[in-house]
Amino acid sequence: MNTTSSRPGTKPARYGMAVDLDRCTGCGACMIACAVENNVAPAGPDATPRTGITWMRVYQISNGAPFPDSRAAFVPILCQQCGKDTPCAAVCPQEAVEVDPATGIVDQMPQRCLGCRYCMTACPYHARYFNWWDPRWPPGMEKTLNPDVAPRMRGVVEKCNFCHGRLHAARDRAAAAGRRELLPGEYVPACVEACPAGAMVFGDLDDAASEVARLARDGHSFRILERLGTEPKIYYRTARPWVRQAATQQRKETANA
Amino acid sequence: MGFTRRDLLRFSGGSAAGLLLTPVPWTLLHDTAVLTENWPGVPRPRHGEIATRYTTCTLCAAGCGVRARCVEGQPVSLAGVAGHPGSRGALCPAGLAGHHLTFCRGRATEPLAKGKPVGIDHALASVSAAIAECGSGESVAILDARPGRAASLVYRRFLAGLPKAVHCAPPDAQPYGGFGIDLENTRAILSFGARVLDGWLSPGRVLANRSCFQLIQAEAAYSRTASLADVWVPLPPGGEETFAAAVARALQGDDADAQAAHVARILLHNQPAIAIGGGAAAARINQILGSVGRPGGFLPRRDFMPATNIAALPDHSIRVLLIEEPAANDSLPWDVVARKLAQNPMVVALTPWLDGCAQHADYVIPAPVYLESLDEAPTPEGCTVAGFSLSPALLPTPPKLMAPAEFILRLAHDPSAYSEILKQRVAAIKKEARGTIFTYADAKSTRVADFASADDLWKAMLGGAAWFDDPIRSSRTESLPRAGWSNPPAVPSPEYPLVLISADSPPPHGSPLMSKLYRESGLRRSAIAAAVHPETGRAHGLADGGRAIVKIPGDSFTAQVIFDAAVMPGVIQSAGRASSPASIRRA
Amino acid sequence: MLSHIVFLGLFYSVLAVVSATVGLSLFRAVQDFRARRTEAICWQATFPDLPARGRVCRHELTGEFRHRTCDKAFDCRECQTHAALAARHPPGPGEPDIFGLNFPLDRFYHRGHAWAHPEPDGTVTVGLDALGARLVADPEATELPAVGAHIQTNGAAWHVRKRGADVRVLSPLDGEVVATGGSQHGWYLKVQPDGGRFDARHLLRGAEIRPWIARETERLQSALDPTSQALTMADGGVLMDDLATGHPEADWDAVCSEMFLQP
Amino acid sequence: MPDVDTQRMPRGVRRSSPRQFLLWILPWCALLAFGLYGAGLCLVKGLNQTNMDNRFAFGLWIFLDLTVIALGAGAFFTGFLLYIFKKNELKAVINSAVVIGFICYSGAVAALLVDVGQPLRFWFTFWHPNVHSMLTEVTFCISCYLTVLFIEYIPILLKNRKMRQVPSFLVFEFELHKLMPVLAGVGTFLSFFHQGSLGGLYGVLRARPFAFREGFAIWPSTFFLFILSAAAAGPAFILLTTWLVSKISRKPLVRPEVLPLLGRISGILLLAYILLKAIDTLVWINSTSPARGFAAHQFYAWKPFGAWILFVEIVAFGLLPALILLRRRLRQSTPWLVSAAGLVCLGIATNRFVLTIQTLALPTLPFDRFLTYLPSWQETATFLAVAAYGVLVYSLSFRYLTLFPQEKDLSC
Repeated sequence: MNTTSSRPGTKPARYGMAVDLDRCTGCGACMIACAVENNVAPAGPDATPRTGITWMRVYQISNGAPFPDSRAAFVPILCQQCGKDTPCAAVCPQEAVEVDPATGIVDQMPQRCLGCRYCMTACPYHARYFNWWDPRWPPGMEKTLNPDVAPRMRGVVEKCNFCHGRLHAARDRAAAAGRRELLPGEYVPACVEACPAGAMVFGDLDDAASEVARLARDGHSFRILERLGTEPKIYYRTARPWVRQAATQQRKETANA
Repeated sequence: MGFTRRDLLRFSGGSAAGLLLTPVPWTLLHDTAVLTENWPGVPRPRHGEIATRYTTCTLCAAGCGVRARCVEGQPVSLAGVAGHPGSRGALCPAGLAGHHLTFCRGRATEPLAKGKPVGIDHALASVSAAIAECGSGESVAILDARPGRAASLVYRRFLAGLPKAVHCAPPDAQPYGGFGIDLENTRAILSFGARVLDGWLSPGRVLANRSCFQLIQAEAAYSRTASLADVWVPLPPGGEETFAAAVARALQGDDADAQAAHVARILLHNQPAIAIGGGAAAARINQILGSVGRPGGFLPRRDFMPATNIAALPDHSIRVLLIEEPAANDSLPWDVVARKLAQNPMVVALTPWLDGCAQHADYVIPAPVYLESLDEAPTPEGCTVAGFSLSPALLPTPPKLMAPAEFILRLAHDPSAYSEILKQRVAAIKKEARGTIFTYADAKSTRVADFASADDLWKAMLGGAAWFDDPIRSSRTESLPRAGWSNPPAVPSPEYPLVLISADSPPPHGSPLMSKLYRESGLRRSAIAAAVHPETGRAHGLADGGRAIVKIPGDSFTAQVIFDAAVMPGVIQSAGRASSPASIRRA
Repeated sequence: MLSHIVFLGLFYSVLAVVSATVGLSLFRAVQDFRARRTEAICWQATFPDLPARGRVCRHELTGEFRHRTCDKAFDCRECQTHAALAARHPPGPGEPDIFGLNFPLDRFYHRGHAWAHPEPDGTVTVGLDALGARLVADPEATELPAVGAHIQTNGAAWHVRKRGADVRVLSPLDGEVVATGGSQHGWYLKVQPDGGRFDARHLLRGAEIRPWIARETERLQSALDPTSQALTMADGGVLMDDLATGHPEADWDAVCSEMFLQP
Repeated sequence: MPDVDTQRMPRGVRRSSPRQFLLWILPWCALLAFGLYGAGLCLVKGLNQTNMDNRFAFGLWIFLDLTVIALGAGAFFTGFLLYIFKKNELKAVINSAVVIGFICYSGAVAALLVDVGQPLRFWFTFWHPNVHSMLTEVTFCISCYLTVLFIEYIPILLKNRKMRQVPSFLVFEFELHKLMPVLAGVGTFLSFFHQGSLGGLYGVLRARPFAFREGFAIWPSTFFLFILSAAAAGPAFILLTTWLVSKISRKPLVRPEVLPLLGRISGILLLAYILLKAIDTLVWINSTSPARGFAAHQFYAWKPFGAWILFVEIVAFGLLPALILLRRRLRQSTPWLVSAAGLVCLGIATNRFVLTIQTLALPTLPFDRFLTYLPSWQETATFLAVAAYGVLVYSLSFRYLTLFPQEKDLSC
């Protein structure tokens, strides 16, 4: 059942992330690092904001006040790695989605995906993306593909997996060094590494000593759509009340697109 | 007896049943599975020897250290260099995607004369001829994208040999002249439209200190910085001077309007404080705050190589202009440049791109992009000490491409290669024996003096290293340059009832991946998006999301209208455009 | 894991049931072939498709029931009801002339308009009754079984083709064809009944014939002209010798399918 | 000269002339061809041909599948009543019901094959199924039931005038027919399951508060509601089609008492369904949805899907037709009967629409927007192709097979 990632010998962990919304300036470095790391193809000319693939996507939110009192904040949304009744894993008809008990990472297996997109309807964070097109790179640019990650074919679903390739690499390094467990910071997803504001912290939520666990406990921390009860593992943190409100409370207004 | 339909039925039925017993259907299934797994057209990433190499980013003036992960020599991902004193281990989005530039469309691949391919020698010849023909009162100018480099020295040396020549820089280059900003100790920043949180100085350094300073953003545009600043002072377009004066009065205890007073209070309570951007306005306030030459303020450094602000040149004075393509997010307002050109001028663009200044050029000399050739990064913008680092090439230089410095050397009939010039620069550093070398690979700092020879230093720097000078205690008293250029305030008129102002820079020229991500996430509005306050929009008969035609004196463009209640009424916010009066109507 | 077993078990057993059903019916079909039950089964399968009016019980004709639809596919040999009624009051003698049609009383009549006449030599002569003969008078083609062929009650005895209508005449008995005649002889087949004896319980005789023919003429009438409801012949109108030429407008295929119990 | 066409039609029934028939099917063939072209584009070029996207991951096709399968439920439910409950009056429509069922299911399956991103992997679900997924249940049941329907279709096919001349066919038909109750039973079982799991499909989306429902065991309430609603819609749809066909072919097909009977069955089930649906909705508004941090009224705050849609679904297209169908007098009058049946079908369609489309249109992230989606022409064409396919198969079946045994009796 379990994928290769849960090997005997490696100490189980529950990887999670803490994002400081007060530090994020919405520069988008995380998105680019993510796409570079995971071999996301540049979209074709007719791709739209809703058909493109952005495992990591930064949303701009506003306090809704008009000029001159407007304020903005940026919320990076990636797969929230739900830990309980993971919505997407439950619905996949052919076990193309697996929650790795050794890491808590929700993994998508494109080579088994049928492309029914049921998981996408199940995901409340819209963190799953479908390959509407054949992946195409400008001539020569496929040379820049990351060898640790296989590009996905058309017609399958994909999403953030906390840079699985990096986890494997880190494990191999640790094994080579004869260690059973990874050192803190030895395994970090590309987005966290790339954030120039240091707004993202990654680590083992079960390790009480870890920075991420500390931030998760922080009074300013919250999770998005927490009440759905799916135990997401991405924590957001802000000292600005309006940001927290905008990110957690359903809007009342009836206006729409 | 003949072969009846019934026999046919029997036969087909039988064979169908029989087929199921053969392995055929099962192999077929298996093969389809295999097919879908190696879907035709999906490239396989190259596997091979993986190496880490180091270089320095030259895409902007920040000069961040770069760690490149290479497969068989080909960079597959870039990252910052931990502990880098200038960049604090950070890279901006453009820097992260720098290794894609090579594959971008719209590159200049061979010398062009009026759009037609020509040999490089022919280009050289005709440029020299044009220079020779320069009449009296007409000058030859090189627009140096980033003065203070070894390349700049090459330019100066070449220009020195000419009767009338000028080494100039884009209007917003060298905003702080020979000063750096002691950001680490600054407690408050009053910014007149500087993109403090959006690419100012080196992002890593700014964001690392963000929690330590109060940010007051004074500008008309609801820019990213404005939207995130601690205080946003929405000035009417061109209102910097007035507001600065008010703040100045408030700082000196005279009465001023509430907003200015509030800002002044913040500045006074969060010392040391500085003001940036906004030309004279900022300079005045800095003077009052005494922020020049003290910790937490502007600190002078060595190696300042002043270049003339092109905006300051007399009009119609340039006969031959050689332009070095400025970095993606520095704007080169062409109208400012055009004003300076004499009749039938010759404009030579030394650029990797066809869509930048090449559009206005008679000759295009294709330049390699970042990572394609050995390059240099001068003192990072706003750094309090002089600095220098090499940007070793990680990719082969494509044929027919020529670094701007190389071209000027050829033009000057100077046999030495650009690399030698760089080597001399390094040698000079070794000779002066000041400062430290930060080597990227081991994140160690070594005194320059401790290097055995200039060659060792050269080797070290080729392997990825940055030199930083020692701080100086100077008694330089000259005040700050009037940073940037404040073009005349755009005043609305009956014909142009609105004001077009630039918000953030548009998605930078570069990686197709980056442009895709920005487009899809809507993080950066494209240059053709025009944001207006809903009321303003309705008043001009616009519809949210609709298309509109924006007219400005002497130009017009179609834009996609975005209603944004955060935008100041009466203005049109569009990315990367010079401020100007404008009118808008539904397309 | 358990859920796997339950779920897959459930659905693969469903598949098993389905395929078993199909397999079983195929198997049975083959069995029927072996046992030469084909003809009988064809009739069994055909009978329910006959219009209700074509399936009335002979005892409804004679008025013993107001309404009764035959549930034995006209094989009264297996019908207790018939046995009982026939025992109580066997049909009296009728008269041969019915609406000017001749129905000799020494013959037994099948609902499909074939008659059977036992000969002294133990064989049985089979022919078309007066009504049937008029329906397919001088046919385009007649296809008789080869001598030695075996025919079954309610199976096809022989085929006649008339004005585009393919008619198969139902056999009144089981037996082996010993000689073949044709319309010109007045009889079609001579049959050696199985087991030597001729069982005529399922055939109409004597007084049963008249009400039956009365009903048949009604059906014929409605088949010839679905619009009219008038029963012109029941009250003594005489049928012409060749109905087909007499009713050029009628859909002869439909008429024959109605009268020869051929859906 | 007897023409080949009539030689293939059932005896004793009148059908339109070949010319007329040709004129009737030609447009449908054209539509089918056009639709197949659209579907082909989606298969060859990929789903970028549709207007679906990462946010509207399901679109027109899923709506089509759910609706069509609900309407096709008549096949199983009629069979169920006929073979298991021995409601012999339904013999009059069972053939037609089977054909309709077959059309609906095969059409739905075809649409699904176009809908998935990697159609070549359709069999993966059988290879490594995730038995906890409702979609797995659906896939298994539907594929099984389609087989059953096909087998149920065979006898009707073999009873064709030409076919039946082959004795072996007739014998097989006869033997198969004897076992039909078994198949009906299996079919019923399967149908109950997949109709249910189609409901479960959305009911289990715990992270989509608009669709999520509490339930019993592994099944959310929508599971049971779908079974009931499908059982109610099936007969209504058969009623509708039968009436339509006899209108188009201008002849009585079933005895006058049959349609009201269908209506009555539908009415009873519908009433039961509506009551349960109302209860379910109340529970959802007052407990399920708030418990997950969503006040139900928010869902209806987004135009155009106001609370009116709830009213339309439950009252106008639910309660109303149910009451009509339950009143004998109204049932006896064809206009009432037919329009009520029409309303029932509309109600089912609305219900499926709300579940499939509205669920996806509504935002879940607090800072997200309401989404709109319009199918592309390729999607619509594929949709129409299924419809055209249905009409064609039914027309041919009606012309050459005996779909309404009583027709012959009634024709004289």
